[in-house]
Amino acid sequence: MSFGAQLFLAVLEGTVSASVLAVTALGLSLVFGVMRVVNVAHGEFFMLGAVIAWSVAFTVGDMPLVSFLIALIVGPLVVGGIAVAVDWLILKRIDYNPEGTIVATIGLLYIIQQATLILYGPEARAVEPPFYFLIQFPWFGYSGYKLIVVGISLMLLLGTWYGLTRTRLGLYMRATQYDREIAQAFGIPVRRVYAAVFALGGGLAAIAGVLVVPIQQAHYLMGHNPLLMSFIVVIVGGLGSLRGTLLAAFVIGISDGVISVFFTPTLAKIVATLLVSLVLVVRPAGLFGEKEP
Amino acid sequence: MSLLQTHLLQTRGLSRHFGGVQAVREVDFELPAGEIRAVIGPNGAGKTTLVSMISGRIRPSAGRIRFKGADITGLRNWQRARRGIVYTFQITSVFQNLSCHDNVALALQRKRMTGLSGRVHLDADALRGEAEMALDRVGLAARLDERAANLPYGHQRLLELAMGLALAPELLIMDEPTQGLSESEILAFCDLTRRIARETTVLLIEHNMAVVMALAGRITVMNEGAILAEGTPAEIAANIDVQHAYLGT
Amino acid sequence: MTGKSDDHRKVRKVGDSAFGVSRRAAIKGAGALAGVAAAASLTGFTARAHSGSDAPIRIGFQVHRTGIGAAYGRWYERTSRAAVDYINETGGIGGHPIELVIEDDGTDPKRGAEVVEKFATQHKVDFVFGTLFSHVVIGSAPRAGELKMPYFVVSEGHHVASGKLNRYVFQPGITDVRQQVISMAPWITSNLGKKIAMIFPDFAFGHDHRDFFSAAAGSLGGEITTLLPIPPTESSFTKYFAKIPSSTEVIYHVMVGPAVLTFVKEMGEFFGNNRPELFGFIDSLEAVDIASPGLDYLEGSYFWEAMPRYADGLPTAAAAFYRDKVGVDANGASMSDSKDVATFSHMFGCWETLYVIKAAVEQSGYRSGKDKVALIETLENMKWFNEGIAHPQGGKQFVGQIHQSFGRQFISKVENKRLKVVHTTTIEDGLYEPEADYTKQAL
Amino acid sequence: MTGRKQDRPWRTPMIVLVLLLAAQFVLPAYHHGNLTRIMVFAVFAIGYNLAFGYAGLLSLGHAMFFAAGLYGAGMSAHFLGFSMPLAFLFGGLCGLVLALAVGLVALRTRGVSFMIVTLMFSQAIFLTILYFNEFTRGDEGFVLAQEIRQLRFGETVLSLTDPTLRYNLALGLFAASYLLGVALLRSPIGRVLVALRENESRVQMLGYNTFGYRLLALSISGALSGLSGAAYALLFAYVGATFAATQYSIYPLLWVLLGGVGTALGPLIGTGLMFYLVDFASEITSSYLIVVGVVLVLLVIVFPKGVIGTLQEKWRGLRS
Repeated sequence: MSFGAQLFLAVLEGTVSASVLAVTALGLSLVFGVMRVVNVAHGEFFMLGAVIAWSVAFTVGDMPLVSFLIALIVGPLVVGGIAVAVDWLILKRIDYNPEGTIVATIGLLYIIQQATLILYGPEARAVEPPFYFLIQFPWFGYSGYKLIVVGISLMLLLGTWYGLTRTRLGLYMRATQYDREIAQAFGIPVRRVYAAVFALGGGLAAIAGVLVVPIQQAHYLMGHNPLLMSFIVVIVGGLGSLRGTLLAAFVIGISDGVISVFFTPTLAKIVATLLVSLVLVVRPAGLFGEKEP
Repeated sequence: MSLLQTHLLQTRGLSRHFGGVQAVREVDFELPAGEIRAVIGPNGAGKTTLVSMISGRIRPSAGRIRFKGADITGLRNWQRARRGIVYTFQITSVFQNLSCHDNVALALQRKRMTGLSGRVHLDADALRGEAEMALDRVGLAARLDERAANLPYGHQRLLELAMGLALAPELLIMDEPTQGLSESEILAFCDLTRRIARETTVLLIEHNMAVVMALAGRITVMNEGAILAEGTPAEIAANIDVQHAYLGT
Repeated sequence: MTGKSDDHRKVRKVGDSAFGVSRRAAIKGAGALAGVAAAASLTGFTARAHSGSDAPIRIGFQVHRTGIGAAYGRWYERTSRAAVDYINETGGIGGHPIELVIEDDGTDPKRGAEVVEKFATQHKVDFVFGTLFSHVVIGSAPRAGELKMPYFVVSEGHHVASGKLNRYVFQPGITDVRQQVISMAPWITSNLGKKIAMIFPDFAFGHDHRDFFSAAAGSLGGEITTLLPIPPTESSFTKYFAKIPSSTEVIYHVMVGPAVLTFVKEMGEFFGNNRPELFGFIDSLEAVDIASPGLDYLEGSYFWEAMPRYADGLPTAAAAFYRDKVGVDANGASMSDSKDVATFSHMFGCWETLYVIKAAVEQSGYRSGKDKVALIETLENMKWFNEGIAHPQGGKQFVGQIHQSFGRQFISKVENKRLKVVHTTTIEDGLYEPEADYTKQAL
Repeated sequence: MTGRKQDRPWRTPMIVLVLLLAAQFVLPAYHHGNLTRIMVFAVFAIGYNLAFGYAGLLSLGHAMFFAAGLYGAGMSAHFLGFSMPLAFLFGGLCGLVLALAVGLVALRTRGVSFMIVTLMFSQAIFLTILYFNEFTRGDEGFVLAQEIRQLRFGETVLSLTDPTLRYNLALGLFAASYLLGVALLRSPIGRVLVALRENESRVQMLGYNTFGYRLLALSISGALSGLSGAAYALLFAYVGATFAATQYSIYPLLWVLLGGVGTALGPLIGTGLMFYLVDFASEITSSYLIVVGVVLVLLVIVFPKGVIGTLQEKWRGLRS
């Protein structure tokens, strides 16, 4: 296959994974930025979204589009609910202490994974895409659904951005992120904002999971990579900077694809990994981060 | 004997801008050894930026700094501290979770930490003795084993000062030392500073004019990032420009 | 029997039920488990040795209940339980019942070694068996050797046969990668094509495929057009297919792990209708329904199978009996849940290994730990396991020097979303010169 | 480090070590073996604690230092025929050198960026191990032959397969690291590190080259992690890429947080706690990870500063 075509394909692939990654990372970025909490279980929220999508598809039966739409609503709702519960039952009790949260969310990760293993099982299960059509390029065929994923992701990102900049909750969140005490002084219900943010973060991860199931499969260990990648993306983008998160997601996602054209797969991964870390060495605060305190 | 050596500290064309804002512009500043010098000026005049560049906390955008005749512009803050430029912070930043002893010991131990042996082990009792003395100079000897966090604010400032002194500085830079101190504490601080000044050159940024007038041998007035005037307290008090700068009339 | 071992049994029951068919029931019980914790911590310090002439043969079952191997582990556990139940119904081992002691290794080599230790020093079992994933086998094997604990793995890895483990480790119930690969090569090169591209995971299992198949195909006039080792951290594959030259006639693929479905799907999307021939190892689709969404285009591609998933592929009475006992229907799924597809090409190894242990114990007159030497020497002198209820997958030739069994393999074609056997190899097709001789090692 | 605490700084360590020494005579074989492993991994945790607990360097890549020791010892013994003690020290050296190299680059970053950079480097090391699978056998790893795992003193040959020897070697390594931890915390360097964690720029204004001290902390940490890895390879005869994977960077963090950040004894307690948590829970139920998860959550709520950390605080509270 011609070099140009390879590159084109790589960019295509990069864009798809980048857009899913962006949605997942956005969730983590909000939680991280506003609550200053590292949610190690974020990947599990992603996984739950995928598993829920499968369960919905299984119960609804042979109506891919319907079950897809239902999952898009049920997934984030269920996961958001779990997130709120976690916030009230655990995070609040340890007063969002950063170190405590790491242990607590590691515990949460175990609980969610094992529960999924018991109720859902260890197999990887596929889900029918809502609409399936093959785009036949001169050099190769490509799943049309993947492009739709990109579309939906972009809409989600725009929606979130709008929510953050134009709505009251968004204002509250930015205020809380800027300074918790001051926000409280201004009568912002910080506790509820936290719960909302944690739910929103989980919900976004869940939606990403729903989107990805028809491409990958639902598996109870699938949360590991999304967690690492979105964590990386958030920091490289710059703590608390949403556009940074998004930019980083696309830079990393696409460069990963492109680099793979030039090296053998594993070597490509090594190179990509080192490049990412170098970004931070050169710009310790990330691409768009304010100088760290 | 050249002019340079008579000056402990000397800056030439020292400038710093943050983005578009010119915080300090083209400052030529000289400080002879043994003096108590006060730098005053309205808020945003660039006082803190100037001393921060001298102490090495901020890199200048342009200009040179000479200390004891040597150019130190390129040195890091810790290297300057080793050469005797000591900076005590505007907001107290003693180590809250350490005891007064450990706070001062940190300042004292560095010179002794030579060679491997010195780094892994020091005579604890000797160090303790010195720490006690250093604290005694500021009247905190009794608080030796107290956690710094438990000290009242005024005492934390004194601890901060004790740490500075423990470094046996040649130039002691104090940024608003009397801020938040009570009247009695301020008086105590004044004679302490006079005592300190016997062996150390002192550069202080101060808003409390009473303190300035009482302590300073000479005063440097800054405004909009430049030196507006310089002279004895009497001269400065009489200076029209200074009044303009302060009263904006 | 002592009171302690009594309540220990109760304790184990709770654990077992949690993995039985009714998993939902188990989670309800989860609350009660907390209480049992106390009991367990008490028994924690008491060894579980039984004594007396009616003493059961205690077999430690090292299973992947959690971690990446869980899908295999669940079926290994079902198969082993079925085998043990049937062996006990039919008089046990020389009159002694088998007692299965189960420990999860989390598919982790560190925990694996600890579990072997626990079996030997805490549970005081007679043998340990059942490990699948190679890194767990290799991580655990040294401890088994040091503790002089016969260790029967069901891993299909080449590690035992390569001679780099020790005299206490055996793989008598399942064939190893090397023989599988070399017995496939002739059929592939003569029926599918000689220009072959290989896609495999970039770790040891994949490299065994790379090395042994490249060599075998080469000697048959085949040509490897490209090698694509895929890093295990990868979750999307399309970009790699671009590296396959268009001259390629056959794509030889063997992937493992949860991402394999993606891999197979993306391969289909990428090549569309004008795809080269596909030959894959069923490892990619173990525990996966061939009729899963997105796999349609696998239609007409070929897979290696160790034991045909669909009943008509191996219509022997023994195979049918085995299938029924384990609870697998004619399509290779659980009788109770047609979505729950078995790991049919691997799990038979547990059944057969337990029968090999039975045979070895009975022939060597093994009574207790001190007879282990006799047992091992007896086993090393065995030459042949006959096809039948004990060996439903087929007869096997056992090579004592390398502690490895050799058996037949199957090649199946995907037709109407089912696997249809199109070729069966002979044991000879897979034979190779022993690379080592464990029998020379001290015991 | 308050003045009062300096009374008998060596008392607790001595009690702990004597108990560990005595334990081997009373423990049943199984727990004897477990304690051996726990002590080896506790050294890893101590190393992590030096960087994280003392100098405030939150690394997510310590698996690479453990792996450096594991492979350094394993491969030098396997391919170069290094004797066991030599291989062990070489493993430690590998950890040290890697930590130095990584530190020179990664320590330019701070806080979360440092977490990511170490995470990525560690990932790169993991992939590199897979990449050179010809020698490493990648994920599958390789076994160290028993001939290698011997201590020779002239005629007498001691085999590492002997549990007693293994236990006491592990104990020796642990004791050394544990005492090093205590000593370092009380040394002038320790005082600087602790101050560093609290307010780096202030430490600089006292004339300390803080970069040097952070690098020092990371290097010692890496060396100890390496020694722990080397000990694992030689004592338990297995070398594999699993130990370079991300979860083995998370474990030491978890152990230290459980036991108590910045405490000398915390690493051992945390490591042991986690080991037995899994061991017992997995006896009760196959879904033991739920139990583990719940216990972790409860522990955080009951012991916000880790077991030892919280107890120490309570104790101080009682005294003053």
